[in-house]
Amino acid sequence: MIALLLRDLRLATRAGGGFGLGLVFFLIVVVLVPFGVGPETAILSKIASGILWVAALLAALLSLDRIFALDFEDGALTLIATAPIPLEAVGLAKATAHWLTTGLPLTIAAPVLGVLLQLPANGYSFVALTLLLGTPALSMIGTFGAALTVGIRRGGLLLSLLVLPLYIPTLIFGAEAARRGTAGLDATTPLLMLAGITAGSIALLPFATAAVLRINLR
Amino acid sequence: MIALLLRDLRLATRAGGGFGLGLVFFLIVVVLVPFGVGPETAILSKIASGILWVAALLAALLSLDRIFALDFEDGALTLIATAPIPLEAVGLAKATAHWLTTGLPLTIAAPVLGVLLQLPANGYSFVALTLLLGTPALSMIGTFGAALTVGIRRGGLLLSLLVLPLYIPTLIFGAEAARRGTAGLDATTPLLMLAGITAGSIALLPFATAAVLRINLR
Amino acid sequence: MLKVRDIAVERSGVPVLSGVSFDLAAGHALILRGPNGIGKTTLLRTLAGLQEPTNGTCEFPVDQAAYASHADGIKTALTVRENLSFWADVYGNTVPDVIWDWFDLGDLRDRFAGTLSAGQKRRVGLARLGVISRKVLFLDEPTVSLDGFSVKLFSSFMRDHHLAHGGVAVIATHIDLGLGEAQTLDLTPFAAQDDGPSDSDEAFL
Amino acid sequence: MLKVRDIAVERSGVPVLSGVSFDLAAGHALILRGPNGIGKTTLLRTLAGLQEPTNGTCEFPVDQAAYASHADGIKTALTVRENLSFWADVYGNTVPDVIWDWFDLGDLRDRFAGTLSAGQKRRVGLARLGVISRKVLFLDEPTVSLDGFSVKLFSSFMRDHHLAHGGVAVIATHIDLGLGEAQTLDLTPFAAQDDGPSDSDEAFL
Amino acid sequence: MSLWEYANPKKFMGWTGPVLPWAFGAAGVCLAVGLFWGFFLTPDDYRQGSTVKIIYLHVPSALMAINAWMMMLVASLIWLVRRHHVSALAAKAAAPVGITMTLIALMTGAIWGQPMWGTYWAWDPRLTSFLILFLFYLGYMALWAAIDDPDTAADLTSVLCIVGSVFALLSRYAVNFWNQGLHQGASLSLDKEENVSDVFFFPLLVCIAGFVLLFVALVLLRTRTEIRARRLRALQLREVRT
Ligand code: HEM
Ligand SMILES: Nc1ncnc2c1ncn2[C@@H]1O[C@H](COP(=O)(O)OP(=O)(O)OP(=O)(O)O)[C@@H](O)[C@H]1O
Ligand SMILES: Nc1ncnc2c1ncn2[C@@H]1O[C@H](COP(=O)(O)OP(=O)(O)OP(=O)(O)O)[C@@H](O)[C@H]1O
Ligand SMILES: [Mg+2]
Ligand SMILES: [Mg+2]
Repeated sequence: MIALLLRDLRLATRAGGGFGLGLVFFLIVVVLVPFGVGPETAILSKIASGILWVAALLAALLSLDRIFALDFEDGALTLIATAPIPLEAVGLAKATAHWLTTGLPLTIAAPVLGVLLQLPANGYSFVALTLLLGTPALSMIGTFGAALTVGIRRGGLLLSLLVLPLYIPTLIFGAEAARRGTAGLDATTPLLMLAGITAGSIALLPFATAAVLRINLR
Repeated sequence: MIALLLRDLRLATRAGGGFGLGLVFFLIVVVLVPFGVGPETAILSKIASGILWVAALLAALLSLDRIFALDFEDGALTLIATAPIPLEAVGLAKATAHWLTTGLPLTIAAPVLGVLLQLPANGYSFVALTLLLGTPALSMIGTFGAALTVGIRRGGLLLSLLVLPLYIPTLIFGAEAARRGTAGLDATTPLLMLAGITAGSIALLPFATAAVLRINLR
Repeated sequence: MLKVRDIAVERSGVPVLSGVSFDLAAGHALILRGPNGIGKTTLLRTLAGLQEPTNGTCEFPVDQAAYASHADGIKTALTVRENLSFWADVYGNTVPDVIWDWFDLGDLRDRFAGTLSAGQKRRVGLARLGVISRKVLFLDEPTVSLDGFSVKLFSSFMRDHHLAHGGVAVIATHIDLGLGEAQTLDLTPFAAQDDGPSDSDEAFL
Repeated sequence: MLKVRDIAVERSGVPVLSGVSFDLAAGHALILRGPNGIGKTTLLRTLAGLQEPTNGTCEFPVDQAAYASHADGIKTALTVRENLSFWADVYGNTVPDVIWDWFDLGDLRDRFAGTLSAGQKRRVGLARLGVISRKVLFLDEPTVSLDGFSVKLFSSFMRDHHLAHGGVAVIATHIDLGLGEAQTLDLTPFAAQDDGPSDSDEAFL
Repeated sequence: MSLWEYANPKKFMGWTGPVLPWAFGAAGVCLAVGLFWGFFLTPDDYRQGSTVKIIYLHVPSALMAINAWMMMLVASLIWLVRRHHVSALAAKAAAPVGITMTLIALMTGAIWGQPMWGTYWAWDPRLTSFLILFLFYLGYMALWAAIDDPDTAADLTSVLCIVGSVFALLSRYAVNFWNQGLHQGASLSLDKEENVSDVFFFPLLVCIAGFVLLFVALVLLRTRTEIRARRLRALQLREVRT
């Protein structure tokens, strides 16, 4: 499992590997929104934390199809499936690699990009905290979705369609906690829920992922 | 060229072909934003037209990597390049197919989804008009970007990175026209600029696309 | 070491082969032959455990088995060495130094796999078999794109390093591998009956 | 019909072959041979116009040429017939009915190409050559994955329908195609000198 | 003979054939009676005027939208555990019916919302969770459509349905937490205190019965169609091989 994780990280950092591109996409969405919405500070600062969450979610989403599709296309996934690693561990390793290359960088970048969106001063820590708690769930759910669509060539958009409703609870609690925190309100409940979703996903979804992979490789 | 266009349209409507998925992604971005930003009508209706434009742009963007990558991977692109169709026509055919399967459906769907974002009543026609004028440019620019990144395996995110800055003028004029129209102001100038960008892209970018394809297939 | 009894396989719900049986003692290889589309790939996938047989049984030490498909599963962005060490890690081995000689990869060791020619890539794919050192191998057209010299490299690897150490192998191929002593099984007579619907379609007929 | 003079080719800036010359009269085929990685694919890509030669010239009626690569370019989501008609349209032809017999594709006509076996897919890839009916063919390992019978189908297509009508072909392959009368060119002696830097690197030396 | 026997495709075709017209007939009668009663024989509401009558479409379709998903969940579980083909096909057949119900509920709600709340749409929790349900249906159907092999599709969609149900529940809770709504609370309950007045209540019950019957009839019909399609596929595959 460690071997797989290390390989995926190494591949991600190689040319064309996609490391940092999620981050760049995040940046670009955040940059685009003011162009679309207009530059008024009052509006921007109200929607800042929400837009950051939505952008992070989209960036995570876009890198999902790399999780399995590349290995599927060049036949590596079949070989990995017949190798002595349980498929559950494969799912977990893939999700971890995805989080390390996407979720973590996003979390670190979000407060910085908050400046562009006029995020109020006490929002920074909350945005970072909620993303730190929430992005692992995004990676794990996304890995499940990627496993679901792995047989389908360029299932990228189908993948988005399947995964987005699954992302909604995470988004709601994450964004709500960030918003409440930014506004100086109590954010304990949504934070707890967010942590709960992450823990639950990591505990259960590897099994669903493995089941679905097994079916798809049949 | 017609043969290629028809084939692409047929492929798009086949299982896993991705027709309608751009649309679905558009729908989902529009749905997500309120979850992130919060449900208040006052804020939503202010940002509605801008968010619709950003969402349409992202949906168009996401389907770009299908334009050439599939044909590249299974070798069809090399064969097409050595076939008796000028590569300029290939670029144009691909862009047209992309617009018909993505831009046009988005334009039709945008007013409907405006309801979800509490778009003010007189905004509907402007959002639709600007998208109708602007999406062909998005498809053509995107085709150029797809041609640029065609050699790179899963260049999806790199593609986004390259294309997004190219999209910004279209977005600015499109969203500005839509916003002015919605607010009841005069929108002639941005509309003219938008039409100009579209016309210019269609006139010039097929040549750039062909040049870049030729280099990438080398 | 490998005992296959009356096995039947299907692909996407279409029965492909039925009634295939064979035994393979340690140190022996079986060459699968048959025209395109007869079901060699499907049979190998079934033996490798990627799909269930619709009938019959196969017995072999599962934790000693490995599969190599048409596609090599080589990561183009990794070097040849990195590709092989990954597989070594997964199977809990290390990359033996002799492997570079066995498959004539010495010069290519630090090249990115993406810059190899078709046959060089294939050699890397085969070197994986030497790295994981499993006893039961299922190989699908291992010598595609190889030149005559490389085919010989592969056969001597099979003979001297795999079979000689008590391994077994089931190999689908269209060419002559020069593994003189290997048994050959032509799958043509085992093509499934045309009217035998698959388990899951049966219910609808 | 095809005249190649002293051509030199490189791959990603590394010189691969140099000094290759040959002539091919109408109705003749040339078989390219040589070990893996010698540069057969690179040479064919150059002839097909996908990359520029670094030296030398080749002359042939460009509008009569076609290239078939390692990969088939078959769309898995289209049926066999749709795949072939697409290529017919592109080249301004129609799909001749005889094609189904030539490549034994009659039964597979309406199957989705994604559900074919490796060899069946390859046959579809080769049928494309019959559909586009070009006189100058550059073929890269056309018989990979084909069984003996299909190889024969291919050779008789080449002999009786392509070469017999005045076509020429340059074919890279590792196996014997049974095109008895074809010339053979072994590329081994043309391997480029190691110390010859490429045109564009030269400027920095 | 166990109950499962009825789920054999041939048996299923056998007994559903005769049942189907009755199911449609009963649905038709209930709907005709319920809607006529509701639309023409009940008084206008003192606050909402005649717009209140949308309730006869809105509430039954909303109920069925949720129940259809429940049915799909059960059918998916049965497929995964017992591998009964009819069960998988019934789940597949129910999805388009369910999504239509969802759409009817959303659209009638939207039409109702205009006079009541002055807007077609508000991010009310009830409305929002229906929108999410709609997305789940859409994804489920898209996955079915994207996969050629029917058994693989059945397996994958079943897993999606189960995982999706968990997340749908979570969303329901999340949405409630996120926004306090404008929407009516549950007004149909055994606890009489909360109920709408009887004049509206009884025709509503008849309409609900009509929608339930209509749902059953449509799902049976569509399952039969799916079984025939599968049969056709099986025959074609056999053809291909000969
Ligand atoms: C798009 C908008 C709407 C959606 C998606 C929607 C959804 C629902 C749902 C799911 C139910 C079933 C509740 C249950 O029994 O569990 C329901 C019931 C009901 N809705 Fe709506 N609704 C919408 C708009 C409206 C509007 C605008 C009104 C009028 C003010 C309204 C009034 C009612 C009433 C009176 C019930 C019956 C309450 C009950 O029996 O629980 N709805 N709606
Ligand atoms: N993905 C698929 N879906 C449906 N049918 C398939 C699929 N792949 C192969 N088949 C069919 O199953 C049968 C067996 O195919 P298989 O790939 O096992 O043949 P093979 O013996 O390996 O042939 P080859 O020598 O060409 O590789 C063929 O008739 C083929 O058309
Ligand atoms: N994409 C690439 N980038 C860099 N070098 C490459 C690339 N592809 C091939 N090469 C190198 O160029 C040389 C010639 O490769 P080429 O593919 O032409 O060989 P080939 O004769 O076709 O071999 P094979 O029989 O294995 O297909 C080889 O040394 C190979 O390693
Ligand atoms: Mg095969
Ligand atoms: Mg080659």
